[in-house]
Amino acid sequence: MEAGTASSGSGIHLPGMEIAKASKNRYEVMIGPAHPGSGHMRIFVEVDGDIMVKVDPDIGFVHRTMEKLAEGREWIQNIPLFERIAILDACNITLPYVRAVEKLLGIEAPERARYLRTLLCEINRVASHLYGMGIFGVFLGHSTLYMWAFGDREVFIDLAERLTGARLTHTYPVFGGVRRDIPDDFPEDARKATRYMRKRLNEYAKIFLNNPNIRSRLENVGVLTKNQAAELGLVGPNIRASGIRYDVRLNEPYEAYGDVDFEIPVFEEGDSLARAWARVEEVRQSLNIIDQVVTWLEKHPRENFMHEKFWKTAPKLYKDVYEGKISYSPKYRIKLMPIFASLKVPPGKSFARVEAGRGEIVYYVESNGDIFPYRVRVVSPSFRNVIAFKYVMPGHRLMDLPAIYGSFDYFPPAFDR
Amino acid sequence: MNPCYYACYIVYKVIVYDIIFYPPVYQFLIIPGLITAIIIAIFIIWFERKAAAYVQMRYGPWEIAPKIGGATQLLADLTRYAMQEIITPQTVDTLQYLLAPIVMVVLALLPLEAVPLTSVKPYFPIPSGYSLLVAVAFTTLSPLFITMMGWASNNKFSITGSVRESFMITSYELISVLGLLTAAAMTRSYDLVKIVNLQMSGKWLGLINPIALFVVFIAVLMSTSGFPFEIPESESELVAGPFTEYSGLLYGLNMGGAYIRRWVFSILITLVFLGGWAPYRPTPGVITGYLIPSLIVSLKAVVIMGIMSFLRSVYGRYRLDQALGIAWEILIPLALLAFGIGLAEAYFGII
Amino acid sequence: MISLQDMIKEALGNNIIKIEDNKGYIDVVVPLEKLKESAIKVKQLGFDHVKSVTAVDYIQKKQFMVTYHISSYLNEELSRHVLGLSTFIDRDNPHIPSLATIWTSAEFQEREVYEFFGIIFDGHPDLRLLLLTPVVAALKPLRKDFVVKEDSINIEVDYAAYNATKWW
Amino acid sequence: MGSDNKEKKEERLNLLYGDLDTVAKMAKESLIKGKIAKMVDWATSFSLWPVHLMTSCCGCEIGAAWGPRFDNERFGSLPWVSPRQTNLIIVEGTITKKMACTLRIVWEQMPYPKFAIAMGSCALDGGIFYNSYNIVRPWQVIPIDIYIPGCPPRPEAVARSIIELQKMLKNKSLASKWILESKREDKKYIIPKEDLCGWRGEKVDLTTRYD
Repeated sequence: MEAGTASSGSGIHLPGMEIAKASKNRYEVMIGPAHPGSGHMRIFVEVDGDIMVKVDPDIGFVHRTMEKLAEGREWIQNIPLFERIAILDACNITLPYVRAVEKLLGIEAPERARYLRTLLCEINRVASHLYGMGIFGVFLGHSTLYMWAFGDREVFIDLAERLTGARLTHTYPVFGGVRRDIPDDFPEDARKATRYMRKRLNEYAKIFLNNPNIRSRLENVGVLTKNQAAELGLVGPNIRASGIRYDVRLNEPYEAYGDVDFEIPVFEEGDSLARAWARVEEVRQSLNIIDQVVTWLEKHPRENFMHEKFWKTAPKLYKDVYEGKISYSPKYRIKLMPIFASLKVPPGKSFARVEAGRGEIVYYVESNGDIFPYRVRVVSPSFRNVIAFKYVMPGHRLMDLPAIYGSFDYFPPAFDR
Repeated sequence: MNPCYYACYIVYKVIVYDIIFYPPVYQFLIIPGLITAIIIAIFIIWFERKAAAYVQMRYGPWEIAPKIGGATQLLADLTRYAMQEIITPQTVDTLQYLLAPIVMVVLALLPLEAVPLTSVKPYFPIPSGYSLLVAVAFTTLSPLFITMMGWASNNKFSITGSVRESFMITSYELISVLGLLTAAAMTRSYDLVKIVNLQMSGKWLGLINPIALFVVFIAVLMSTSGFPFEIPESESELVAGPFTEYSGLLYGLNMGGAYIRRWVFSILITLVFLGGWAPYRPTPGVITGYLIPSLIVSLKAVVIMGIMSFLRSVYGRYRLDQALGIAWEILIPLALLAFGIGLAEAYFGII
Repeated sequence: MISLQDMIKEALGNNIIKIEDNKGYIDVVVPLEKLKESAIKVKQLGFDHVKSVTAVDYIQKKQFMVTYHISSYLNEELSRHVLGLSTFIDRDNPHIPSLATIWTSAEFQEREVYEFFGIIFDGHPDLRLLLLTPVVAALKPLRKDFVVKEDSINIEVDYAAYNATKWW
Repeated sequence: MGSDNKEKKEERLNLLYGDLDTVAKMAKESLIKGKIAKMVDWATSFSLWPVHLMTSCCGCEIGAAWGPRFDNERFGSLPWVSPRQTNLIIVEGTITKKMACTLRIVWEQMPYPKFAIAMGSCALDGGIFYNSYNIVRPWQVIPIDIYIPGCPPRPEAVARSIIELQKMLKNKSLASKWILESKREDKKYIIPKEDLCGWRGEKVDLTTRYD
């Protein structure tokens, strides 16, 4: 909020970031960076009366310089690094990096690993959408939705924790496969969770999306037509709410998405309400995918979840525990194969995209044959959504700002990297 | 007779009759005035947090006093606020900045000086045939000082918040005045005692004319920025609206002020629409004629406040233009309709 | 059904220096002066948005490579492919025509490349710093001659100063 | 002895005439003796309201920590919007050079007695971004009371930090101490404000209230 400096007069001037001085009957409001309606960013809003005239997002308050740090770290060390882009969606965020490196290595994960990755991706997607909905609720003053969404998110975080051992920072997909297999009683828990969540989604619709009060806030607010959405290059549920049928899972199926059965919810309205609905419907589809994947995993016998090239270097204890020759005990620490430490990736350029919770995430990886990457370029979904604020918000009232901001499910750390 | 006993008796009489139960003091400071209002605010804020927590699948305040569900939580918050540093930023208009919250709270309590809480004549604070009119007039004073707070704070969020507050004032005041004066039209009297006495038979005006009750209820929500009309302080774009710069005790006063206003309105609603101290009939005597009826009124008012607080966990907030639209396009016609219904009922002798 | 590569070849003609099928995308290298012209032609094919604007610093060759990864939303056939439109620019005089006027979606990404590499996009509507403070941006952090320390032992931590902040 | 009595008399006289300094001194003395000091510490410890200052990715776990499952509101702690009405900052992870100024300004906007919790290993010493060129250690910006290790710390750890802060408050009577001494003993910050906020180019008011 910075109330102390906010009162110092019109338009502050940042070197290199000058914005036009507000004219006489206009009024400049700085939303952020320490503001309950902004998160980790600042939005310069020029207000004429109650109407926003010019919106300028000022970001970078969470810029942790990941692209640079990645150039000095080994290939495998970069997976936990890139997880911090958006730790609430960790599997989806790191998967394209792993896939890009796998493309350079010329290997492909075994089938079981592909299903396991799909499983965690969908669990993360549900958790991420619930997070976004919770924040959206609190932006509209609806604290109950925030609490419900965060409470139900715990269910899926628990699932992920049982699968990987960590609440948020899973580091689950690694080159050539995944870190470990599911516990034996996992499918039952997963089914219980999806059953519960389906029931809850209806209650969400009842208290939030069909609440007349909320509907009147969201309907016809922040409308994006199909062409506008394509022109701005937005991603994820935001474009699907505008009628564009684009989903990487559908257009370029990766992992197990080619084999499972699911739909892409597409809405035509393009307003904030449609974007909120798109998330809810997507959660429903994700639950279906989780069910299918879990059934597949149950039906198929345990086989390798790591590419043969890496698996053969695994320690004997690790193999024995996995194959059931020794029963598992907490004192055994599951470690990665030592080959990863000095992994050299053949030179080349590769590009991978994945549909993360908030939308498409894109990695461009370039290797010169060293143990470090030469260049890694990450374009996270929030990075591509932020431009929408500049073009969608003007013309709306100041009170619509949270309604639009929340509907894009914008997550500043994901932008800033 | 023992002179000492006599002296004690006189002191007792003076304290009880001339100080505690002297109506202006009793009503302004004790029931339903300052002390009760603070206790009610403490209880209601706690209830609000607990009710929200119940809907939201959690405990709410708990560890401070686990046996009574953390009911002392607000005591801790108030003490903390009272003892915290009061920051006066350099850019504010100091005098107005410091005075506005205090005046706001005092003026918020002022309507209680006008409402009678019993039908026994000696216990009227201001014996007047126009007590309803006076009380309604007093309720319109304190919101002006919220506007002043925002102006004195010299902060963009505060000013925007106070502008919104003044928009809200213009829209809800007409509604609440129209709604409350419907009672006057129905009973052909501005006297609250007469209004309550007419409801003694069980014909509460709120039951006979529910539209008027509904209209006033919404207007009170608007005036005290309760959900879904929490617009001047809407935190997601104006940090805390007019109160952004206030800290320590002054913010405590602000927070309490909103609840005190809600409390005063609840008492007015109780008296006008919910039968006041009915079904109890006050008889002469301090306890039976003053204490018990005022407690009954307070209890009914607490129920109304509880309902208002519960709405927080169900609704989000409306946009400013939507709230104003609701006020001008729906509620004012409704208020006029309620007024008409009231007149018709009075004409046909239903009341 | 002609392949995407042929389509691009046909559209861009002899603007193309090199076209190769990289892992995950088709890379088209065009000369700097033909970049804008090629971009307009590619847009007419139906590539309607930019996925990423990337710059790579080849310090030994004294060159920057700038790549626009573009794809389509509205054309479902094209949306399965990603096209990389690359060009090489001089490292000492990094100027490149901005494509933000052609694809609005490139606007913020070009700003980011500007502050991290110091590459100036001529004709960009709003070329300001985006993520960094001016002090940090002056380092041009993603260039290869800016090196971050990687040895954790040598990281300077002033623990004496740390002790001085203990209060109460 | 005689001079002492005289002083006391003078003090009482001052009370009558209205010497505010003396009155304040006597009020403070009564605070030390009375139970009010304990009351203040008790109240503050159960009313630690963190300000809404999202700084980095640990914010996810903060959301969960005040969510229904872990519910830190049990300890009387309620996330609040404006720094003026709060008394706790939770530094959620990395502080970048751009954010450091904001952190300091928010800290200065909060009324005393106020406390700070640094959450996550990034807030400890950089964590996984230890060699980044864009981060600042939070302890260089504001004085920190409690550190939570972890990347990110689990919500239980956040709850634990609140409990530890409550204990610290009561044992060291931090809140009442502020009222008695009316300033902090050590007000040094490692990085001066002009370094933190200089990049913003606006005229920074360097005369804070505590100098």
